[in-house]
Amino acid sequence: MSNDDKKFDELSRRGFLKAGAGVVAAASAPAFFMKDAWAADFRNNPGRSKTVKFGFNVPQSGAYADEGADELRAYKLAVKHINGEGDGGMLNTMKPISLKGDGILGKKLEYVTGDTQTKSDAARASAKRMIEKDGVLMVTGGSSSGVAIAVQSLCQEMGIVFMTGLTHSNDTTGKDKRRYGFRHMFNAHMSGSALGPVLKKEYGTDRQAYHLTADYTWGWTQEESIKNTTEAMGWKTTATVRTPVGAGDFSQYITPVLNSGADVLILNHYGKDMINSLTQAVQFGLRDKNVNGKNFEIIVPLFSRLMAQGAGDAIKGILGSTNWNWSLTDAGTKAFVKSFGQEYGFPPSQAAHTCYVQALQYADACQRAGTFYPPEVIKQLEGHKFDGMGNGPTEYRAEDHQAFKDVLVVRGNENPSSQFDLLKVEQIVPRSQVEYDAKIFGGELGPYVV
Amino acid sequence: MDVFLLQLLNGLDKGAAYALIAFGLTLVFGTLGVVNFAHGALFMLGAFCAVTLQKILTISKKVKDESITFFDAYKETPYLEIWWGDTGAAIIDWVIPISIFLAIPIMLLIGLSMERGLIRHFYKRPHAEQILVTFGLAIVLQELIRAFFGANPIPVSAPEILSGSADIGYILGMGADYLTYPWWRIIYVLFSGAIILSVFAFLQFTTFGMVVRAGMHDRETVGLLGINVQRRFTIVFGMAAVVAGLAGAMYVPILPPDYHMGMDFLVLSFVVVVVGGMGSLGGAVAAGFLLGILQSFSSLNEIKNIIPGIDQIIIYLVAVVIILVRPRGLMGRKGVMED
Amino acid sequence: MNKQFFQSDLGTMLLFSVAILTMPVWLDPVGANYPDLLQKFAIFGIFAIGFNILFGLTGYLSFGHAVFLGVGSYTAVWSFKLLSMNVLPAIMFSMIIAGIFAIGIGYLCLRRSGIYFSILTLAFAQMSYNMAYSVLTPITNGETGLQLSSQDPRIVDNAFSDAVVEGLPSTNLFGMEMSGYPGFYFCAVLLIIAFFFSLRIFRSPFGMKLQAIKSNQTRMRYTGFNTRPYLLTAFVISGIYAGLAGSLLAVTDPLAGAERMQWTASGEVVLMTILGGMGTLVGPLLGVGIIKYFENIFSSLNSNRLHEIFSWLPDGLEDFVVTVVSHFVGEGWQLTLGLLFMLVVIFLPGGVMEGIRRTSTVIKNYNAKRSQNKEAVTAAASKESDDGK
Amino acid sequence: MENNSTENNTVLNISNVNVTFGGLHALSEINLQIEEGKTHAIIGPNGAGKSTLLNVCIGKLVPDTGTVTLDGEIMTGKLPHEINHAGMVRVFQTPEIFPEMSILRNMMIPAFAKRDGMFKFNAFTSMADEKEIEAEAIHVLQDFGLVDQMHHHAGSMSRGDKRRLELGMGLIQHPRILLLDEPTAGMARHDTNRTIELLQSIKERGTTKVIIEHDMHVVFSLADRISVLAQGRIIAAGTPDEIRANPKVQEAYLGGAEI
Repeated sequence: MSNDDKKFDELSRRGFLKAGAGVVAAASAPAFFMKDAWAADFRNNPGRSKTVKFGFNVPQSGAYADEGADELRAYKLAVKHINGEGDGGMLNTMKPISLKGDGILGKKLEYVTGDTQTKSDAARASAKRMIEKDGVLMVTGGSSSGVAIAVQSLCQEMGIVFMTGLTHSNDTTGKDKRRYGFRHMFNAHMSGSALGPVLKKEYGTDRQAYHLTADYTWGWTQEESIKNTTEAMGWKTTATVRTPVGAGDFSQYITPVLNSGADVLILNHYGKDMINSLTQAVQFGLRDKNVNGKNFEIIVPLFSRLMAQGAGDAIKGILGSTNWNWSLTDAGTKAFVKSFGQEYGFPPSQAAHTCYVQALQYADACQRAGTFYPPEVIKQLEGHKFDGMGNGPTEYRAEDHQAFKDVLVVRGNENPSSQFDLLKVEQIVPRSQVEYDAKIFGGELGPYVV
Repeated sequence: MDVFLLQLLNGLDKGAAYALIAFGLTLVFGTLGVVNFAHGALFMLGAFCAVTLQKILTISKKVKDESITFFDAYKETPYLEIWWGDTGAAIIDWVIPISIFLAIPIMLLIGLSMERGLIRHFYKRPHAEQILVTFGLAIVLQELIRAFFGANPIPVSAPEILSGSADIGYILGMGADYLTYPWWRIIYVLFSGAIILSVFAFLQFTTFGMVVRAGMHDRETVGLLGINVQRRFTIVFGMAAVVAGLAGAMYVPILPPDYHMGMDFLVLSFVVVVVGGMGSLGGAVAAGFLLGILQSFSSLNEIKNIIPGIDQIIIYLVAVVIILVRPRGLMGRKGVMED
Repeated sequence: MNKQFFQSDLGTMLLFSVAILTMPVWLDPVGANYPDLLQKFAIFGIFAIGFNILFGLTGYLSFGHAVFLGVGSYTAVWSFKLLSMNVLPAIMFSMIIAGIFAIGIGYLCLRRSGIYFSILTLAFAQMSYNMAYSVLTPITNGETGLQLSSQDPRIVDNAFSDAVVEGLPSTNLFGMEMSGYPGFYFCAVLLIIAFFFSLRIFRSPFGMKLQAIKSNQTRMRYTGFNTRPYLLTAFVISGIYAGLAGSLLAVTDPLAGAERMQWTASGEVVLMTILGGMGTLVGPLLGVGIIKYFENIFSSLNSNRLHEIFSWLPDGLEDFVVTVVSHFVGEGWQLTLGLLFMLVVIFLPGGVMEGIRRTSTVIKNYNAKRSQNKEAVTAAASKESDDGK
Repeated sequence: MENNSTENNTVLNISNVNVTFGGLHALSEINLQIEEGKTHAIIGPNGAGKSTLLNVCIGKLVPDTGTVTLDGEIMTGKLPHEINHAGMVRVFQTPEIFPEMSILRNMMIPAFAKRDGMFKFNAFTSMADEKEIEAEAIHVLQDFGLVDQMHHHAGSMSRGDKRRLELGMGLIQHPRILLLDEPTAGMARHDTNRTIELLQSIKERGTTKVIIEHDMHVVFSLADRISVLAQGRIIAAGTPDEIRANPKVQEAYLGGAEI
């Protein structure tokens, strides 16, 4: 079939669709099939439509459903603020800012939602629905690296910008980075760099570490990052043991730790795995042990308030890192916690914060670019520096689309003052300390125009 | 040596959980001839009996944290503690053992109404339809739990005095701190042993049990004898629900429960039942412990270094080998669920 | 004449092809008209039709059929990576490799019947899933899923063209891109072909023998049939169908993830088949439609959308209805699906097809009654009123 | 016992067959020759081992020792479907049919077995084109008086009809030898008579038969030779008249039975 035939086919197909589909689809249809002919046009161009749509692709079922629900709350808040409703939240604190509180480029912002189920296939299907049916300009959300990477590569192929949700793997902005994807969340490498000095201060330089690692890519990258950091400061690694995802009972992996000679246990687990392995490790009396004349310690390099809630008492006193916590006292955090708290009656999680910022940053970039044309928007986001969004001065690095900012080292609160006061910020590690060369993880961003 | 003993204990502990869940499942298979995909949900409901009781016992007086203005943050003190002081605190501390007494009647009620309301009408229907209806029920039950309790795991601890580890090494004279194992896991093994034995005894030594066993062997004939098999089957289903529920409630301190835990255990419990052999209670128990122990030992790094990933597939591998070598699992009877 | 024609192979195929190819039209009002979902309908339709050849005809319930779906996907992506972005070799290799897997797994599993068979297949699938997720990452790329990369060798493509393309190439059929609507039509044509083969098998002596095995396998043996090769053939055919479906998943979206092989994926096709009506020709397709529709459309309804949908109601009532309904859509979609499973199987043993059969009987009776009345009237008026049936 | 005159060919030869179930001797030293065209009845009390003997013949059971040969070919150790194709067909005591399928299809399946062999992948010919097989099946159904209801489900038939159907399913394969396991058990008298007529008509066609039967009326109407089985042993064999006169048989079996 020749190229012309193909276009004809698409043309008739799209024209056909137009008859029945909604206003947005109809308006975007001509743009879609002529994309090659007219470079400045692009998929889901809102054209003269009075509205634009974002796609919020979050886990609504499965293990991360609560996190997904919190992400969705934040997104809805972001939509309100961008449209000038409510108290404006971080729109009052972020700088620089181009958004005027009247939507984006004068168009009212709407949204559609979908369920990723924390499965790559489901997440991609959901994202495709948003792009093909609902005509969204941007997709955002998710709660695991596998999903983030899968959706990011899809969005690259389809020419739609993807602002990741929770994803901590180095690969998202490393080996699998994409031109159309941006990450506000920090990553495993940065967790390692941030934790290093604190661990050195707290636990000294002569330690034997035992790793339990979730047996998939995120687990491996975190294990590697933490191992590199700790070994650089003199710790030895006794063993690294891979555990299957969703093992439930980790006893068979924990007992070998008991008499291994290790005096630190590092749990490279996330979500339910982390809640289970930590609870069980504490049950096995690891924290009461005294090995090599030192107190036995457990470290969870990445954790969140929701996980702390699931782990209950076990999390108390445990060191880890997190992207953001509601108890920070800067103006941006305060503004966000205020809007969120007043709207929903409880504080936002780090997932909510990340997603809120991602939505605002994309909207602002469109406003700055003066167009929704993705290459222009991407160029606005690349290397963009801003402040007032809860993490101090932040930069979306152009080389790998990774956000660079301060990282929080936190500790499970021994004596919480309320049901939400689960994490205590131990130290705010400055950006300079967690920065790394973009080249170390390889990968290629790919083209602007697809 | 210590590693070996510890893995054996781990295996027993896992096996206890597997056996308890599979026990009820195979009871229902054997007597009622029903493939119950909602059995995992019963396990989950049992766990949430404990969660619910904890929520009730810890209804708290809330003192607002005034430093937080945007939403209501509280410092919570349970009323029980306020009213009864240490006694109240102790009651809350012992929530799991107490929840057993709550779980028994509730799970029995759930089991009976499930059998009466739904399962009964599917005795004669094809297995495929039993699968669909019980799977649907399992989804509905877990989504209901999620609507009330959310998706995040909910921590409930064992009583303070039992949350530590027993120094088994010291007791056995191997020296202090050489071999320690959590009290609660030891209790779980003993508890499941007690339940399994009492159900066995019940089936072995009572007339009711005799009829049920006869029913497992040959339903038609027992029905022909003019015995009301129907009513007994209802009770058997109730029993299976209670066993699954207790297995769940007692497992809470080991695994913080969430709405999806039933599904997580579902596949495994089927594998255990089939490896044990359809319609065999003893087989299910034996298979539970066998798989638990094998899983524990295969997780040792020494073994994983030789065969990477063996710990992730050992259960299925053993299942394949056993079913291929022994056509009806370890102790299965001929003709049960073979077509 | 009509009825007979539509029951003939040609008639059925004609009706079926028209129904499938016009899906974009008649699915539009329910909001299911977009390429990805249409593709999924067609692809999972192939998967379910194939599964039904095994389960519906022989009664052997495989709980691990997703393994062939996964194998098909991985093979297709590897074919894209190593050889060519053309979809034909990918599909061919996928079907071959899935067939080989099916021969191996089927040969072992078919030594047992009933639930023992089900658990054997489940065990093989779970082993494959767990290995693919972790240990086999070099082949499967683990949790992230196997993806294309610009460094892929793509021997055949590179041999014929040295044009440097920026970004990743797309899958194509001799130049025609296989995403969007062309992708759907490609899958739809394959679905029609797959359906045709299934129809022939159902209506052939071979199919009848498979049904006889389901009905009474012992009798089949003493009647002189070696049932094992029959079962194995059915197993391999349905495995190849699954491989084809898997390859199409990769064709329309070149990524292959391990979770495609998980037991939940196998369970899904079982549920689809039973829900629609096992052993019927189109039943599984209806099951696919319902489950995929719930997964993709029901899950995307949020309260905003509901307000739009119910905006015709008076305000107070609208809010009430939206509040009630919102528990069953969006994040509650699985609850609704669970309820649907129960209702269908309680009231319609035999699945949705049974419902259709019952409805058509009711309509037929009603029409018969009416035409009887009419006849009585017309017969009174004039004596010759016998037109053909 | 060895007094059989070999004027005819021996079709089925059972020699020295022993079967034990966990120490229990189900069959001991069974020797039996079935001649071509003859109807051979095996009688004996319940538990005498009659069904076990048939199970050995059709390959459901492998005997501890001894062999079964059909036309000189050893059957022991062969699989049931191979034995079927060698020409030995059994009609079961409890009707083994395909209950979910139509009566016509029930009848067509064994015809397919005869034509297609143990395995044939004929997935692309339509059932509608199998006119020959269908005509053959209808022909047999006509003989058995089942043709009127041939589109009904076989499972919905009366027990007597099911057994007749199964008998037809055996005959359509034109077996070398037909093994009948109590073909009239549980039948009403007029059904029994009809079955006897049917069996006699088969006899006229010259099909060799082995019949296990309780009903002496049936046995003496059909059998050319009779073997008496008790506690796993053949205690007597001979023509109907000889058996009737045999005191051992009287004692072991016929004592109170109606003759």
